[in-house]
Amino acid sequence: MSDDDSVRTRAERGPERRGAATDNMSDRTMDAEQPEREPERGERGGLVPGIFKGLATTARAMVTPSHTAEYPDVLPDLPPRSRGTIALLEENCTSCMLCARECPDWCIYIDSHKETLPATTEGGRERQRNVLDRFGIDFSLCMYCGICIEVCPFDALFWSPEFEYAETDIRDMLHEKDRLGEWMATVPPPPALDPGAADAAEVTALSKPVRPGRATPPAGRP
Amino acid sequence: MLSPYLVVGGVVLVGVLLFVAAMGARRLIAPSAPTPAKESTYECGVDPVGEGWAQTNVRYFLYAFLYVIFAVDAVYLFPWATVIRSSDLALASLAEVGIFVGVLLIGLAHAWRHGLLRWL
Amino acid sequence: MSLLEVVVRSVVVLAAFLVLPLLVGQTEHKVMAHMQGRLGPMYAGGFHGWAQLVADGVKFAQKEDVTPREADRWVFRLAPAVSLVAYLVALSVLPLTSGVVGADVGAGVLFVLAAMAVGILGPLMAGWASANKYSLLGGMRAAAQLLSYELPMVLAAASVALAAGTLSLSGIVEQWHPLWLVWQLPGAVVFLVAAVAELQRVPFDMPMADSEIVFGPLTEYTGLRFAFFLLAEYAGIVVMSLLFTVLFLGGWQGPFAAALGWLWTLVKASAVAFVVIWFRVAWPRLREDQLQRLAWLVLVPLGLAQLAITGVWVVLTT
Amino acid sequence: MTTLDVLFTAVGVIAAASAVLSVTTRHVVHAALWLVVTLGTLAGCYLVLGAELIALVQVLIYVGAVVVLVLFALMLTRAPVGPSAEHDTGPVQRVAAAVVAAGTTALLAGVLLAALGGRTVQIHGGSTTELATQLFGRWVWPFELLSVLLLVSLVAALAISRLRADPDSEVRS
Repeated sequence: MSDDDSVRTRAERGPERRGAATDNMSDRTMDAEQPEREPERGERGGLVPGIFKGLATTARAMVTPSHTAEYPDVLPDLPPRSRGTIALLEENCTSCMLCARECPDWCIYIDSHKETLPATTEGGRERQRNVLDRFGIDFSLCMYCGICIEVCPFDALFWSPEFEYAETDIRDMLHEKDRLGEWMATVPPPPALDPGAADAAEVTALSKPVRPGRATPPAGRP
Repeated sequence: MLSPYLVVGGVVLVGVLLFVAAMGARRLIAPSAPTPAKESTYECGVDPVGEGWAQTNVRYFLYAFLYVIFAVDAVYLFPWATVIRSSDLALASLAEVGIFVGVLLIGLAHAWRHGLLRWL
Repeated sequence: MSLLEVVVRSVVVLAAFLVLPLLVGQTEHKVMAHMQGRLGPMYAGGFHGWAQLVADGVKFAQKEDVTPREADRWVFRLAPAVSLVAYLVALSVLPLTSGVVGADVGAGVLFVLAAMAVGILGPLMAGWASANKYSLLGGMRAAAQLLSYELPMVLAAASVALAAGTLSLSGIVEQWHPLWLVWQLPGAVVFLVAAVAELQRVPFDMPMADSEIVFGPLTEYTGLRFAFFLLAEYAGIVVMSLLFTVLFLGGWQGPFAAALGWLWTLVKASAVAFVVIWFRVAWPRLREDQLQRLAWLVLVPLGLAQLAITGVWVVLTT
Repeated sequence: MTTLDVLFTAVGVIAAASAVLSVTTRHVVHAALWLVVTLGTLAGCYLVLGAELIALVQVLIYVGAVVVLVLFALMLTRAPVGPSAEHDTGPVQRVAAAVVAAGTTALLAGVLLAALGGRTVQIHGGSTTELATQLFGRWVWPFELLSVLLLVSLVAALAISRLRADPDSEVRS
């Protein structure tokens, strides 16, 4: 029934719609014959006020103090998570190459060699560790995605808000670990936790009551 | 009457001298390293197509023509300004110019009525 | 008039021609910037970038001046001079105050209009000689626009001359009365609109429309020649502002006109120049067809109506 | 020779020279530009003779309007940069033109010399006010007829341009 109804309505509306369409078309042809007349009549209500509105807006903007930051004289007040450059904390780096592999631009260059450490206790096993020889980021390729910082498992890479490292030659944009290390000084301390946020994992672990015997991880731990 | 025009002549001369001197200075200061690419016609970075001539709307010509007609009309208004206050010509000249301009207005109305002031 | 006087007058006019456009240009830099919530130039010269345009001029002079291979060399090279000299000559007859004028030409109104009419040739020559499609289109647009708007301007100026009963610019100022602000108002509006169009500035900058035809007739120009076209544009603002002041705002008339007349002229002209700059910031560009309609169907009839009012008024009151 | 004579001669020589250049150049647009120089210097001639209004009108109308019209017409109908051979005239026409020009010059010079001889004519009536008085007082009919003439030419020009424009607009709509 309802289907039938709707069909009938559509059928009834058909010619009407077609009529409307032809009306539109005849309107359009009229427009083509007198292309300027139609919009002008519409504008007449708003043209003169519009003209003065434009003048008033610009005049108001002129007497409003501008927000321009005069950069070289006045340093910008950057938000804490600004992506200026990438700093390297060399001590934390284990040359695991995760950052270099994840980098979409392949702009991180890492060279390292293995070093054998003598056993610390008598009869102990000798240990090997990676020594970082080179850590370079080519900032002419870097797109500041921050994936390297995200994937670093040892917190060796940080965002620094420092941005004044422009060079006149693109080849000078490849910065090595000493330069990357210098930028560590500009890395801001991590932002304070929100009030009411869960404590950091380390703090939670430390504040747990010490239980004798083997510690079993609680079931519902996130 | 002619002495102010001597100054006008002087000003033209000084202007030409300014241009010549500036071009001389440019010759001394500015570099000149012509290359074929630099001297080619600018077409938004693409190699020029055809020659440097574009089909333009003939309407432009129409407006120039309208202007010539009306400019001839308008220059008569200037001598009129000097006699409109004279006692014997005031009314007469007003009527004369009224007719003169009125006849030309017919032309403008004609152009408008036939839609010739529309841009196609 | 001795030769020395002619030389001194010419040089003074030239000095004014080189200084006033720079002032207008700098004002435009700053006014436009503040209207857009910016600061504009702040460094050149130290104080609020006052020497920015001087620095620009030095830069332009050091740039290579390229003449395209296809161009008509002589016409291409002379076009900026035609634009420049036309406005220079127009400036020379505009009075600053009573008796202070480069050349006190008898029919000053007609002279200024004639000088600016010659200036039309500049863009047209540049547009054709560049042998560039954008340039030719821009040159055509420029010439058609300048011609169409010359007419309302001539009509409005003729109306003022009629009201004053003289063709001399100084004479017009002396005849001026504050009442003119009322009964010459339509003419003043017509003149101002036509003047902005003559200057090819927003909202009438179709010949230069950078989003449509690159830079119109100036597309192929570089270095000092390009700078001269720009100088001509700003000199044009100076000329139009002074002319508007003299014709419609009473030039040097005002309190203490005897001592401060020159200041009054400059203040009024600066106000007009400010308005021209203001228009540029506030309004978008018109369409090419709207441009010609505005000229022929609004401004010309308005100008003729003003002429009729003036004529009848003058005949009735004398 | 007075200063005015010198000025008149100088301006006249420039006018004549640019006129010759304008008919001899092979560049179409250059010819129009030389015409600008000719008409402008002619205005200078009028000025030296004391007819200020005529001189200014000459610049305003001829340089500012008529030559621009000519340039428009040239540029719309394909004016190449550089000399154009197809617009050139043959030797016969050139000779004929030279003969006609020389004949006109001789006729004018003869008439003027015969009429005025060596007499100096005092110029009067050049001032704008006098000219206006004459125009609006004595020459009313030619003045009014001029408006009709202008109207006729305007209507005719519009009719010619409509021949091209109308079919176009019909196609579009």
